[in-house]
Amino acid sequence: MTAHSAPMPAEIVVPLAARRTVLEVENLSLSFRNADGLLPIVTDVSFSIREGEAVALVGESGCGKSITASAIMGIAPENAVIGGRIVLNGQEISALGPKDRRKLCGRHMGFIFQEPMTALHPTLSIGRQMTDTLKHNLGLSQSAATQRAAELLDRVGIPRARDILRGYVHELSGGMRQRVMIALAISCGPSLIIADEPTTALDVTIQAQVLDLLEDMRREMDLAMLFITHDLEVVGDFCDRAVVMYAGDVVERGQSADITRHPSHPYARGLIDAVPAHDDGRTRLTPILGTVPPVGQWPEGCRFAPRCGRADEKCRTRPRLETLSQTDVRCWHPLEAGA
Amino acid sequence: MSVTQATSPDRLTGGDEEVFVTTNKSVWQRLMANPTAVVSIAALVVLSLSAILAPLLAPGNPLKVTPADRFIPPGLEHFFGTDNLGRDMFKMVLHGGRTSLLVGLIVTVISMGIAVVLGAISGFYRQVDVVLMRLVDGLMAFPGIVLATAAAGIMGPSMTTVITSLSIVLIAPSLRIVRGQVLVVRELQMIEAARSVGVPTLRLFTRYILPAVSSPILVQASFIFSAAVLGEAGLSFIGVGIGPKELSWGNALTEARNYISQAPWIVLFPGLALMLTILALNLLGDSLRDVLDPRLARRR
Amino acid sequence: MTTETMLSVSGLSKSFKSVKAVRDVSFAIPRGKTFGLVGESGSGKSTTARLVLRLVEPSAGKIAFRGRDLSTLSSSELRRERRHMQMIFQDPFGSLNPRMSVRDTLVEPQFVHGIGTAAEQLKTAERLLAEVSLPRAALDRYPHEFSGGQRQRIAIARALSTNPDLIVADEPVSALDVSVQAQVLNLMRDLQDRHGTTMLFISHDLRVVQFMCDEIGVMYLGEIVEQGPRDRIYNAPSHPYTKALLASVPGKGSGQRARLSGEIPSAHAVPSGCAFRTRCPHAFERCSSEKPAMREIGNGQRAACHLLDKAMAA
Amino acid sequence: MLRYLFKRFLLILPTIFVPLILVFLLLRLSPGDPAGMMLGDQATPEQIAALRTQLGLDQPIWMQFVLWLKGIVTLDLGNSIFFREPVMQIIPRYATVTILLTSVALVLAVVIGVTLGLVSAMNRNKPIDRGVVTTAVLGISLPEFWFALLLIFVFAVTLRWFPVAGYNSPDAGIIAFGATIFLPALALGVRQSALMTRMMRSSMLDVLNEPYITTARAQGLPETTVLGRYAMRTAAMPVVTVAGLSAGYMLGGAVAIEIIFALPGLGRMLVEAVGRRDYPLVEGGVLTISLVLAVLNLLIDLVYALLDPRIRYQ
Repeated sequence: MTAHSAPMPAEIVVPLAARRTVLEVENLSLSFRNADGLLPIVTDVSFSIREGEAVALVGESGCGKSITASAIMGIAPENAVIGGRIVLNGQEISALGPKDRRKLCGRHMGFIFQEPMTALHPTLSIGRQMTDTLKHNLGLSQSAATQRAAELLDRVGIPRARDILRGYVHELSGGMRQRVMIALAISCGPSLIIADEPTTALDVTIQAQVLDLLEDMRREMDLAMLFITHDLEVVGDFCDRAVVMYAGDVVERGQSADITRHPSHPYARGLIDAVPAHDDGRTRLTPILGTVPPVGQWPEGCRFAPRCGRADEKCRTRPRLETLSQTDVRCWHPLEAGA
Repeated sequence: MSVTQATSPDRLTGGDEEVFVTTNKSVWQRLMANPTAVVSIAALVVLSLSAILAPLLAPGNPLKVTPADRFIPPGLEHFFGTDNLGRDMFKMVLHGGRTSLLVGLIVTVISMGIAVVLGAISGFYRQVDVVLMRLVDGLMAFPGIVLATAAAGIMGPSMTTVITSLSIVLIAPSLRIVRGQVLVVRELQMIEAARSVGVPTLRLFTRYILPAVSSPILVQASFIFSAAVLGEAGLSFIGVGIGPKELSWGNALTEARNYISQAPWIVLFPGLALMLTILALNLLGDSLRDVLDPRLARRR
Repeated sequence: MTTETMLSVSGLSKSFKSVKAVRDVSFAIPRGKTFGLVGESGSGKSTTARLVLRLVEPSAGKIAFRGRDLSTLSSSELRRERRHMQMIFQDPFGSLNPRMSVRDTLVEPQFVHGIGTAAEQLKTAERLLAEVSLPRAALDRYPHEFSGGQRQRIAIARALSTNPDLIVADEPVSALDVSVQAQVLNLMRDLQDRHGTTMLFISHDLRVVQFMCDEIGVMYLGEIVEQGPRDRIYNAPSHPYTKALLASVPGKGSGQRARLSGEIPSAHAVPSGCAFRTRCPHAFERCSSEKPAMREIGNGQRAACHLLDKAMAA
Repeated sequence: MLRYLFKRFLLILPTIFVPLILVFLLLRLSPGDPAGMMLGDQATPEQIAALRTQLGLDQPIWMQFVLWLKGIVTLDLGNSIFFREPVMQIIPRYATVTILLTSVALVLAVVIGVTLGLVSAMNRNKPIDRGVVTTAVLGISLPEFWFALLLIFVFAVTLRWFPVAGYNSPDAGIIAFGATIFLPALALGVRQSALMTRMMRSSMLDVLNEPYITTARAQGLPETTVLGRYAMRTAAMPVVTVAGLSAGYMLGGAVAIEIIFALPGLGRMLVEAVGRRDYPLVEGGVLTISLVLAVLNLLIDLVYALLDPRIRYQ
């Protein structure tokens, strides 16, 4: 059992389709401006997340998933040029200036990073970091903020909350650090949580605990969650829908059950086949050939074509993201469902 | 986000992967593409040449006294003017540079050389390291000039005294850098990998560690050089340097300061030469660091 | 079929000051087989790998390799013995010397052990490059010109260059992207089949260990708590920690995810008795007072847990 | 915390003793008889012998070392040969001036360095940043004794804002004191302020890349809080370290500055004592500078421990 044991509210089942949309991302693109001009990092990403829903952004390193998240938060590097629309709770936030964007952070969106050790301040106490946020975003007094911070730590399953508030990040274990990070992210009651590989740095038993906690929080607070990961198996367990990215593109989008069980895009299929299966060992794995092309060296047309067994002449032109039977796929030669 | 530094990718195909090749320019080529580096190297070449060729460019004894020519302002006859004894400042600056640069060079070679040997030993033997580092701490915190002043007083001012005391003083920062780098490199997985292969210790040092620490050593050398030039000038200025019979930029300023209101040029030119040399060396060190350590360079 | 034992380790221990990193680890690997050590961070699996090769000096224990006790060899004897045992590291960026071309990297081990003439060494290097599916043109390239997966291939080629009897692989694929992991794992298995190399394989990833290994040891806080043939460990785990570890692997639906409470204690303060008792859902008094002994379960499977006594008594 | 400070104190002992031992060795091991050198050519053999006894030079070297050590520990360094009064009475007169000069210079350097460094880092790659970076490079290349002469020429000779040389103690009033200390302190502080500017700038740029700064922004904290509290707290630490080295360097630079501005400080006294071969006074001067630095470094360690809980934790 997790240490967390807050009483769960009576589950009111609202069908997902009927829920309010929290985040809408439309045709998001992002390039870095450098000496040679613009370097495209992300092109044409669209998805939406409803209340209480977890959407996964899946891909290997360098596919643009993390930078997409920072564009949504409004914390992308200064030399980033961002296009497309980002709508949060009905407000088009991509049209706002940096100051107004910053005001949404914490209050409406919370962020959870991969490495809590470096994502929390090394020389400010845990309590100070939490109360700074609470005081600024919610206008609480110091004592009210401390009280609330202790409650939050308690809620994410941290024992001796008052002591921990006086402590520093280096005094905590990896799992505890990530719990603090989660407490910080939910502290001001956001409607959206963006979690960037929140369990990758953790050991497998701790990973399970943290995933449980995130799921509890999501259900309790009806949070919309954007879950960034490279691990398709976690997606299947944890997320309602999934967006698979490759070389800055969305290549497949749909229900996570469909994508993890019978994907239509050859890349998504490849990702699943590349992981050793749970059953019999001594078979060969089916790797994806080659490596992810580095940013700036994307091929023309379908960016996956050079590594794809199904590629032909047609793949020299860029495919569109089109709705197939179950999922949306960007491929000229999608796999049959169930193949 | 990994943005590779690939400049011109050419593809080698083979096996099931393609090899992306980045044409990597040599350090020298990259240095030559860096305007700061080019300017500083050019300045150093000019300064060295004018020091080496001083007897040709400005023939005659620079210390020759001509009382009739006192305090002539800079002009065509005397480019940098003359001083209180009627000596030609242009000649003094050119010839003074010989001493300053020579002392700087010798001190750099000695202190860096000793630092590399001691740094290597220190990086490998903990007991030696503990003792050496305490010595370095003592030397680092203490002002080198004071030590050199005491040394000069006891050994008598001379070129040897200056070189000895500056070398001792500058070993400390050099050693700290070299040793720090050796400790970093020693922990790299490539060293463990080499040990696991069975590479003997001496080869480990010459083939793995030394090449890896050579870049910071080179960067440090240019800063040590500039510190040595500055140190020599400072010691000579207060009269505990190379002694009155020799000529250096620092020496030239010693007397000049008494005549600053009458003839500011005799203060200006030796100091300017000194500053240019130090500036060029510092800029060279900066640009070397930029070129050799891309991680730091990105910040600039 | 007689199986010759290539490596046999008994009572291997290592303390760094007050930290007991590895405690009383014993296992044996038959020639041509792969033994996997799996565990979370702080379990001592990587230290064990280094102890086996004496890259870290053991505090106690014996390492029998090719019939000799490595722990008694002098440093020069040990250096010569390294020809027969090689290592592959986790970080393909860090384990290659950036100033050495691929040619130098592959020739180096042969050179330091005086294997063959210069021409033969080069020939071996070329052959190895082909075996790890890199083009011949790669010989004159430097490590920074390759991707992570390619570098790991170079590291594998280097490990094979002295034709060793034993390869110790420490998390060889955990720094790689999933799609590249599969390439490297396939390659390692193919090469092992071809050369008949014995392998000690270290990983935190149960899926990878299952794929690669014949026999598996599960480590927790510096000790092996359970070991046995792969299928037994995966299909019939008997130690509560092994069970929890297997259940924690994602991809089975969140309902079945294991809920192991607490975190791994610090190696400074190993709990008394059974080290796992602080997190064990079944712990009882005896677990804190008495250290459970390793006991045979059958089919080559062994575990250290007091529950097994109970089960047998019942 | 106390343990940490005690440890730092032990580490600071070499700072005191290494320079002293060097001077001791230089004095005793350099060729020639110090007593003869001190008294000059006209001295009679009897006078020299008397001085040798007084200085303990007739003892074996190890005995001299013991006596010398005893003198240092009891702060009794004997009498100055020139002034014919105890060294420990002479030193404080001069040390006050040097400590005041260095303190003012250090404050100037820190204020200028931190301000410019921050402005520069905040406006990275903008004209103001380039301007600061260029100025800083010029600044670290500026020999302070030459800069002092330029300052005198511009502000004292030409503009007549300040006296050319001389010293008023703070007892004479803050304005009178300030007028004589400002130019020397500025000359002494200029290189160090340039160094601190560079240090502050690069440290700030490093910290701004740290994930915890992104976290602070992602929490919605305003940029002033992010920079002023979250970034400054860590960015200031390297500057604190540098302040210690800077102070040491300035105590050395003070020698030339005191000579140029005719300040009755320790540096000038030292050079004069060296010239007069007044060895007890030389040793006294070196000891004083060592002690001042030791105290300063302890203070810096204290500040460091207050800034960084990781140190207190050890």
